[in-house]
Amino acid sequence: MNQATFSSRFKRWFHQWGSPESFFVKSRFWEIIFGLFGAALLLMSWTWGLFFAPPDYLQGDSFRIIYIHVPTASAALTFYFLMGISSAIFLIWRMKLADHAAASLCIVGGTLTTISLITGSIWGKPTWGTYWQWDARLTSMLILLLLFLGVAMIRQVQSNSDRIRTVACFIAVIGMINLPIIKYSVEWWNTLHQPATLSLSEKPKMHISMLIPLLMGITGMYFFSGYLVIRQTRYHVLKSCRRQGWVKRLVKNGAL
Amino acid sequence: MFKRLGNVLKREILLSSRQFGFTAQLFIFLVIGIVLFAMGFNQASDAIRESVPALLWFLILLATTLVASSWFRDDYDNGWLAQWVMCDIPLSLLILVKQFFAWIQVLVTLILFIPLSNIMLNIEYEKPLLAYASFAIGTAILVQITSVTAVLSLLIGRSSVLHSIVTLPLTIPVLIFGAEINRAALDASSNANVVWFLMAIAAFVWSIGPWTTATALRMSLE
Amino acid sequence: MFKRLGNVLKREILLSSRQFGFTAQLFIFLVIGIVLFAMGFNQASDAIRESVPALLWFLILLATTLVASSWFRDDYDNGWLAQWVMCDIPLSLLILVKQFFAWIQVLVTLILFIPLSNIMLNIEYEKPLLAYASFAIGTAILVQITSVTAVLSLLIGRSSVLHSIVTLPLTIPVLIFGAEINRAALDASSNANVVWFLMAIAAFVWSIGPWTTATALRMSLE
Amino acid sequence: MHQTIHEDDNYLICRSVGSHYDDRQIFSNLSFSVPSGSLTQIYGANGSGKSTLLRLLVGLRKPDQGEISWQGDLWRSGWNGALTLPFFLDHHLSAHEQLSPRENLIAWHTLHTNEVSNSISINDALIKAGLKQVLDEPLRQLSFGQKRRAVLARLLITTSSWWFLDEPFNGLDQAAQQWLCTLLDSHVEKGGTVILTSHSKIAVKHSIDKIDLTKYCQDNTHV
Amino acid sequence: MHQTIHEDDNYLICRSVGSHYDDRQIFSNLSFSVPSGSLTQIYGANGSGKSTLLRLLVGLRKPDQGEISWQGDLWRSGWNGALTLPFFLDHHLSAHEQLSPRENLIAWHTLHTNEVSNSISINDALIKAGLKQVLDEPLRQLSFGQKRRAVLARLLITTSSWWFLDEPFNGLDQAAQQWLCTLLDSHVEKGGTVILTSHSKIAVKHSIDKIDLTKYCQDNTHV
Ligand code: HEM
Ligand SMILES: Nc1ncnc2c1ncn2[C@@H]1O[C@H](COP(=O)(O)OP(=O)(O)OP(=O)(O)O)[C@@H](O)[C@H]1O
Ligand SMILES: Nc1ncnc2c1ncn2[C@@H]1O[C@H](COP(=O)(O)OP(=O)(O)OP(=O)(O)O)[C@@H](O)[C@H]1O
Ligand SMILES: [Mg+2]
Ligand SMILES: [Mg+2]
Repeated sequence: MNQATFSSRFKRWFHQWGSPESFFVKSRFWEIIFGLFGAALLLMSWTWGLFFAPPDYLQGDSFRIIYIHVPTASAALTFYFLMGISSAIFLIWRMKLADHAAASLCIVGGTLTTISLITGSIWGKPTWGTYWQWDARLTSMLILLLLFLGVAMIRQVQSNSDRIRTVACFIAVIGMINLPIIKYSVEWWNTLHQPATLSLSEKPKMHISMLIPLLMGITGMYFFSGYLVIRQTRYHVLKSCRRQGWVKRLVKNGAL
Repeated sequence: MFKRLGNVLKREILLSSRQFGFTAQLFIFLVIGIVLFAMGFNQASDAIRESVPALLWFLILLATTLVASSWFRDDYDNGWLAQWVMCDIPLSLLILVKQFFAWIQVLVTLILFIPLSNIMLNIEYEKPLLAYASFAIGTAILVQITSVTAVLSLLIGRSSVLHSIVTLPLTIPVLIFGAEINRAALDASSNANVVWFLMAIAAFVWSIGPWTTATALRMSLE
Repeated sequence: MFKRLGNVLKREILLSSRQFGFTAQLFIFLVIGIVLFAMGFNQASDAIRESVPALLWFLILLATTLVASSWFRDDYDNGWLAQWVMCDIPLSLLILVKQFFAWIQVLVTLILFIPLSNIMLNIEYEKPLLAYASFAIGTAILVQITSVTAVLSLLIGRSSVLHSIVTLPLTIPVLIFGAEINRAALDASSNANVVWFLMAIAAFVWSIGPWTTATALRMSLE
Repeated sequence: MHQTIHEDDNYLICRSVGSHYDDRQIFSNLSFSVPSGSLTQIYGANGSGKSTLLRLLVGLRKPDQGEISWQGDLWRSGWNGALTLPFFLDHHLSAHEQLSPRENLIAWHTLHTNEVSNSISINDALIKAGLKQVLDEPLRQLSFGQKRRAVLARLLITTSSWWFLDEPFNGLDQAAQQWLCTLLDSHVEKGGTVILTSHSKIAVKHSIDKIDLTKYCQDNTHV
Repeated sequence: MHQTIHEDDNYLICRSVGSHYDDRQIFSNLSFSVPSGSLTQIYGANGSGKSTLLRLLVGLRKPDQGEISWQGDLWRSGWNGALTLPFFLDHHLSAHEQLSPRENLIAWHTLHTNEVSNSISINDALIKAGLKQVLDEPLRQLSFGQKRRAVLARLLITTSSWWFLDEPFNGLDQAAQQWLCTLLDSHVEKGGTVILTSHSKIAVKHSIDKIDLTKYCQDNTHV
């Protein structure tokens, strides 16, 4: 495929997904897939992790919170990244859909961050003896939450205003500098929090019977949160297009 | 009359909710303050513990200043305060309502914030009630001071040198007493008598504050 | 062109001489903060030494952010910034001038404040130059970050709290590195290499900051 | 407006009133009386002190010389007791930019009466003022003229009989100007009094008394 | 203003321009061309989009539909290159309240030219604008009309030939209105172009082209 056809194909693809109507129609399928797949994986991971995985030889049963903590933490970081990307797309190409996606990612990502913070500090009590420590990883995660909250608050000022959208996206993009800080905080500063055990290049340092449900949990969390994001985005699309012909047509046909 | 004052209060509430949940913002602001403070310390947690009272009171000062500074300014600029002056409710009553609401806002924020800060800074009060009381009284005083100075700064065309000259001597004692009480609440050893002193100041400023603010406001609208 | 930029600077100077607001308010916040903390530390002098760097940076960060939230407000409200956007000098250059002057103002305030804080906290730097350099570089970064967010907060209706919420998380690297350098300046033992890192950040934000602010400003005037 | 001074009960009387800012005398020796139920236009060059005079009349400023009285009572601490509350509107919106026209009107209404705001009458006033489309947009998103209309809608719900309006026609389009004129007319017909400033002719049916402030203006001589 | 579109070099051309805020379309399909050396008055009801149109023309906003061009060039990033810089004045003073008329005028002048401000010409402009008494008072101590005069004085020193004025007659007294009219006349005679909004008739000698925006206004239908 030569350059020109690639770029024109890309453009066509971009436009197709970028138009609210076709997004709304096409995303239905993915919404269901993501939802089912994610829910199934999470369910499996949690039953395995909570009931069948062996207790940790150091931490006993308290380690089981890992099956919520790590998936949510990991998804939270990724979702902030995605929010930054779609915000940038909105700022550059003024594509409304990207903004709707950013808004949805913000809500879901904020929730994930909150859950991982709470589970982390609950886990901290038995392992480190304290709920909260001023540790680089924990603090930078807290800042991630604050960024999510800040963006969400700005969006909440006025839902249909272009200015507000612009500001929210701007801040989301600027806030992306926080991501490498979180990711590498465990390496740059010596912290209480443990450094990455999971990595694609190295051999896992974890027992396989703990590892597999964890991996399932992470994948499941990604898909399930993705489902929530798609759902939320569809809602935003519908709301902002409620006066347009295609929505009215859908309503008339009983598709909604 | 009371119904109308209630309506005045309603407008304040509406505005604060329109300005993006002011309390929530204030709350986050305070949390960020703590995060920043702790970040710099590189885990020298002893030093953090020592400076908790000062930290809290400093943050509270900033928070009340934030609430108060935008208060009169918008309504002064858009001429709403002239309507206040001209209406038949005594101006100082109207101002009292506004100040009261500001205080409530700060208080609500603090009620949410203090438990969290206890966890985050890892502190436990020996006498928690004393600490809470000191926050309530201290913010009450600060609200009065900042509202007088906010109006003063309108009067002098918002060059804030005078503003600051007025603020400094008024706020510093309150903050110092506040921090002292806080230390007493932490230790149980120190002496907490100064809380009576703070209460006396509060009673004093709330009895003359609204009237002073009203007078300054009338002058600024001449 | 340069002459015209000079004239823009002249107007800023004129305005700041007409209303010392910015410098005075910043100074007041800093002084109140220092007094409060110094009072708390009265016994344990070791704790002071440990926490001075963090404390100074914490105060500077908060105070600057709060005060800076109104940087562009007057000129935005009265429409002057629209004239900037429409004139044939690149907007980012004009903004650069304003930012530069803001930085100078912060520096002036600090020059007044640092000796005072040294006295009050009873500290002596082993390498004073390093400490001063770190303040200069750190505030330069702060100025850039706050000016972007100040323009953004104009867009959403001027809440200074919201402003600080979005600004402060971005300033955390400054805080951490600044405090580290400061510690090195106190001890002479610690490693001060991180100052290069801070300088790199400063160079980066000063190269893209004015442009970013200009973009935000153009959007806010739409 | 009658240049001769009446001691009658129904006159708002200014006796050789003067006012200055800092060390600039704006006007002095200004005497006139306004009977209730009349329509008075204050005019004069820019800076002659029209707005200042209005602020004196409603009690936001105190006269530096002379006195203002009503029914033999001196103006003391505002209008309390002397008259019904005056209605005052100047260049400021006296409304908050973050609130919608409706919220602003309710806030204004409930500041002045004990009654609960009847939401129908509030809406009605705003719709009559031509703001049907923007009832719930924050004021800062309205056009200049729409903002003015939003505050002028107060005239429809006020119970005050003394209206003091500083350049009320500013920014209004033709239709709104006519609307305001009929409003003024009907107020005067009902026995109300209107004192307004304006730089141009006002197309009301009722006869207009005029005060030319330029005559009393000190040409900004220094005290 | 010519409703037929000319491809001529000396026309500022709008082709089916539309603009919306958030999800409210203000006007659409607006086409007209303005020849240089003419005087155009935009009028229409409050909220019909006059101020918005002016902001589009000077480049502070970008049109959401259609295009604005000059000499065949599309409007791209403001006016740079395409025209001389436009002169724009709206309801805002674009002057600082703490500075005096003189300081404000100098600041404005030096923002637009490389020349040193000639203090005589600055003073002269302000005196012609009738501000002799208040040359050095901070703007916030001036009356409403005096403030407007202080910014209108820029018209006397600007080198721009395209003037975009949003309700420039607001707050001016009779004398100042006449003064402004003669200013506009003389500018057009010298080949300059004036596009202004106003709700009332303008007493200039030159013939006035008119654009009635109400026709293009969508009555605020939603997108
Ligand atoms: C409030 C407290 C905590 C926060 C904010 C937090 C945050 C995080 C974050 C952001 C990650 C990175 C996920 C990723 O890189 O994809 C993570 C991973 C992890 N956390 Fe925590 N954590 C907290 C407490 C704890 C505690 C107490 C433990 C147990 C001792 C723990 C164990 C782990 C483990 C094992 C991982 C996986 C590391 C990896 O394989 O990359 N965390 N946490
Ligand atoms: N920032 C904004 N956000 C949303 N809507 C706006 C904004 N500014 C203006 N509008 C809307 O756009 C429309 C046109 O406004 P504009 O100021 O252009 O009107 P105008 O013709 O100048 O009116 P006027 O005669 O009152 O000056 C109005 O209905 C207004 O409500
Ligand atoms: N706050 C103030 N401080 C000092 N002088 C003032 C102040 N306000 C107004 N002035 C001066 O008082 C004079 C009268 O002002 P005023 O606003 O009453 O004029 P006006 O007749 O309403 O003019 P306009 O037609 O422009 O509205 C002006 O010369 C002005 O410079
Ligand atoms: Mg006036
Ligand atoms: Mg307009």
